[in-house]
Amino acid sequence: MSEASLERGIAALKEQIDAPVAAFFSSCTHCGMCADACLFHTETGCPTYTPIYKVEPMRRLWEQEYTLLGRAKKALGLSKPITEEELEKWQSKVYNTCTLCGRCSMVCPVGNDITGMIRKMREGMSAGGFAPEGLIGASERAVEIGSPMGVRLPALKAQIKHAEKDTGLAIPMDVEGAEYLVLLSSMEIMNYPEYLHAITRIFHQAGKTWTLCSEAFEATNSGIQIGSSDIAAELVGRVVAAAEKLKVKTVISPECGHAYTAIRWEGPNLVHKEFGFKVQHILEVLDELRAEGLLKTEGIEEAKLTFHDPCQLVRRGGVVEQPRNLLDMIAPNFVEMEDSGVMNWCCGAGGGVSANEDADKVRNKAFNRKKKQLESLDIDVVVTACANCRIQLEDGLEINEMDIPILGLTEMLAEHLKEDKPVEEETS
Amino acid sequence: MNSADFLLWVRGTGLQIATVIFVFGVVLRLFEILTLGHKKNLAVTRGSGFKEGFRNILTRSLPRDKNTLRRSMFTIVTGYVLHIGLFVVIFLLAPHISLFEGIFGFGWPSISTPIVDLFAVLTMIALLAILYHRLTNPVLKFLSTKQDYFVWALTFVPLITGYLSYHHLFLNYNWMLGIHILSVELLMIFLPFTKLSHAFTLFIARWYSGSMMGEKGVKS
Amino acid sequence: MSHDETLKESLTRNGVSRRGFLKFCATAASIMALPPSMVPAIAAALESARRPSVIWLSFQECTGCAESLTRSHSPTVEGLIFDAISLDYQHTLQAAAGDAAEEAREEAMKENWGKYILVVDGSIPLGNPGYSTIAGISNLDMLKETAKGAAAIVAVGTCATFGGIPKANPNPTGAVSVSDIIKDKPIVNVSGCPPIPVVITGVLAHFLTFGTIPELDELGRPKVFYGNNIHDRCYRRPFYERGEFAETFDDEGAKKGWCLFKLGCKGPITYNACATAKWNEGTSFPIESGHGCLGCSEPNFWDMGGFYKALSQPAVDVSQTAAYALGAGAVAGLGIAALNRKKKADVATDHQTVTIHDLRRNDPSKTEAEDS
Amino acid sequence: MSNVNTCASLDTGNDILILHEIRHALRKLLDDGESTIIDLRAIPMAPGEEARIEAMLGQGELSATLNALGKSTINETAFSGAWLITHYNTEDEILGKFIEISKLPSILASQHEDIEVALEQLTHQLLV
Repeated sequence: MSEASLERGIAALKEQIDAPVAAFFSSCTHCGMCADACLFHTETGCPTYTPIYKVEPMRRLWEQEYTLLGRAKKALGLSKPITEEELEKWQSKVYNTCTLCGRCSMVCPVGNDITGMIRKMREGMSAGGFAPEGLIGASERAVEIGSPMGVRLPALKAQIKHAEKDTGLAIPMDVEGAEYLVLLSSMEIMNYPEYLHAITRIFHQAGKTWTLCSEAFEATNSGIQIGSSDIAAELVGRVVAAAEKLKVKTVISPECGHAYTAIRWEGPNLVHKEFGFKVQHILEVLDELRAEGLLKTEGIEEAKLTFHDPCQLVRRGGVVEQPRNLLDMIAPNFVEMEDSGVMNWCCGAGGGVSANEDADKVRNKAFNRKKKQLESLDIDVVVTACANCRIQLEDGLEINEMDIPILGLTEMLAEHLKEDKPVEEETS
Repeated sequence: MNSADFLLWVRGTGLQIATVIFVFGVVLRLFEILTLGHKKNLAVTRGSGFKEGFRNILTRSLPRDKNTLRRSMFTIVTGYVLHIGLFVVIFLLAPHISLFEGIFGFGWPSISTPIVDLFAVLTMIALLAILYHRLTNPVLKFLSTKQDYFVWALTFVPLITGYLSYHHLFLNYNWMLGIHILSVELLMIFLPFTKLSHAFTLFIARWYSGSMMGEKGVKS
Repeated sequence: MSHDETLKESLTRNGVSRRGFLKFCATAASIMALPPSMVPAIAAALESARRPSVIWLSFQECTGCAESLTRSHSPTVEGLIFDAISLDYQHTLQAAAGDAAEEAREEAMKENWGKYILVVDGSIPLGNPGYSTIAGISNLDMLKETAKGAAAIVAVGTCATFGGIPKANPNPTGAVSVSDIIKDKPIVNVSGCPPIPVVITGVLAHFLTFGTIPELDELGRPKVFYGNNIHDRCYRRPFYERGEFAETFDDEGAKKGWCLFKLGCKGPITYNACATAKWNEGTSFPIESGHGCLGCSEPNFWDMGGFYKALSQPAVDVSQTAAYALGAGAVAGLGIAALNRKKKADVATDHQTVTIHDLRRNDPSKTEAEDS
Repeated sequence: MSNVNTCASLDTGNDILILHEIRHALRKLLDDGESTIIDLRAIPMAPGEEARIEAMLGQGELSATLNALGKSTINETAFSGAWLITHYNTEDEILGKFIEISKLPSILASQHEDIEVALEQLTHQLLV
């Protein structure tokens, strides 16, 4: 059996360093703008949380290993080697105070994808044994049980039974040839079963075939959060195998940010092949149904509401217009929060921060940013499309004694679904 | 060595040395960076990464959203003044154009010297403001290394010596001009191997991040 | 003419009236670039001035400097000043030749030991003493010997002051300037190729009037004449400021009298009185004639990269050097690229798949804790 | 614009400065009786500029010619109190050009030393 070591960590970092990383490090002028864009810095005022500083050991490694002058300096013994103590110290910077939200990458004037580098930094940290205990545990459960929260198939089946009873509709499982393979996040199974109800009804109304898969129902990917491509590939591989086995056209990522990144963008690169199926976020699917006239709603949401953009959807995923199109159908009192869209502030819990107990305190502090954004709006409801954001919003608002309900967009749409009986009878 | 010998040296041998190191350094650094490679993206893309990369090269020079502008006002304003000022001073002053003409064989129109002079002053004010910011802002103070101050000086000295020589202040013009040229040569020598390399690697950095984001359909 | 006679006496003897003397003083003040308000002081000083003995040595030179001075029609004020000195040795001008000439020099030296002015034009070859000799004496020896008894030395022309054209790259004779050899005498450098005649006489007039050498700049040149930059005093300067340049000698810009910077004018680094004293009896100076300044009063003016190359252009061919550097950079770049790619390939080959079982390091303290 | 005309646009701006200086000197002459001499050779001039200054100064009521070490011309300008003095050598080449601001240029007055010589000569002549 092997084990993590500094050497493995350094080797992993060496593997990760590529032309973009070299260009990024060569271009950074220490202007400090990334700090102004990072909520862990703005809410704590702590300079050590400056995004580019979080990858400083990787910068030194790049210089020592991949530049002529750096190699010369290393050969002459003039450079400072990376040590275990250093990487231990860096754990809190790389994991606790970064949600991989990507705001720093948006504002960097020289165009450095700092978030992307922190993701790479985590490869070295995880291979070197410097990942936080919380994420190691989540990864173990994800690989061994199939869910980072330890949710097993029977638990899902129980929820399915509830949903079938509530909706009066059958929930397909392991159906070959369905158009959509629906994935769920453990949080949705445990905390927000409304999502399952909602998509059951929506797909029924749209007349689309879909299925769950008993071998791969979990969408989230702890490998992405801990930053281990090998573990992430193992988890994505299960989804790919399921999709191929069931011959679905499209795999739907649930209301979750990093799951979308994991399957949609990193997935093919993790398993080193192009997918034979499409990957879409549920909001993309719903927006397509809307455009095709297959998603019909009735009534409006009277409440004044706003939408919290999950970072992995907007900045790291390119899903910006879809939720707005959907909200337009039912929410005339929709207001944008300040910095909405690609520059929206993170809830403070993404990128594995919510699974990492060490980060609890700083996570709550970072939530201040969201609190200020919401306070300035005077709204009744917050809508979002990521279960992880949703939990953080609920927790944060509770701690700050703010009584604002949080809703998932899919479930809110389902509440306004126009059950078009005659059409349904004609088709059936 | 008198001022004429010095001036001749910096315009001759000194310039040769600086050019060799500068060109060698830039080419070496480009190879060093680009040959590290970048894995092909296997995910189905939303847009052309190639095109978005080039778009990002241009649009990253424009101000971001207004809140980012507000939050990083000092850095952004001084950054603009510094870079626009450097552009004007380096590329629009008649003697400088004539230098480029001597090297590349073609030139372009210059603008009036007092205007360039004004830009030089603004650029120096911006650099002093940047230094002050670096010394007082907690983040910058924390981040800054010796090299950050060194490259600040490398940038400031050619400006101040150029200004002083143009106005015939402080030292005899020939000495000042010689020192000005020497300071630019030092800048050239260190540029490829310090953070100043962002002058050319920035295009690569912006292209990569722009194309990676563009493939995801994110307007970077 | 006796050495004891004062200048005033000499002028009176020549029938010059007081008005004439005042006119002389006014012009002399102008020559010395002193303000007109100094005229009474100059007059007072000149009334009692004694005629100094001058020994003029010519080494590696073209006689252009002497030409410059003597081409002035006599009796100009320059001429008058020459009348007021006793030029005891100048082998181009004097009637005596050979041994007689050398005797005249030795006699003048002996008679005026410690008081005479030594004027030198031409550079001194150190490569081989045989390159330039006078009466079999090498320039170096003659200079050293004659300098010993001089009150002051006036180096006339860029050859004597800075080595000039003989010193130009590759300096085949090993030419050096007077000040490279003589270190223990006051030396006034009157540079220029040739120097402006009134500047030569101005320095002599200064010595004549005040008995001292004028204030000098860092290159040993009288500040009154070399204190101003050609570029600063150039009437074409406004065109420089506006960025209006002649690009060729016959374009519209040239016809309109625009700045000659791009045509190689060395005005910005040249210090001389051309813009005010002018040449050919005050007619004009080179820039006024449509040609850039060559910078002839500056050291190394011959090696500044070319008379028609703009000052800001490199004095050497940089493009060629840059091309070589580009090649070298590419070779080195490919070298480091090969090393980098091998390193990356090696770590990829040695990559051990990370599983959930190796996310923890073997921490001795933890193992102990587990054991216990 | 013809090429010839454009040359007239060459300008150091020194012509106007000199007029200001003359104005200042005239004021000083009136107030303190102090005279001033400006050496035109010490001022850089564009081609044609010196002629322009002379044209601007104009011709006054008095002009005199001095013959000593060559000719000198002393002309009062149109501005009374400002004199233009030009010294020539025997070849009629200009040696120097000055503007003197005074009631009477000092060189015009008969000089003490010359009067002494004159007295001596006349005395000698009468004795003979």
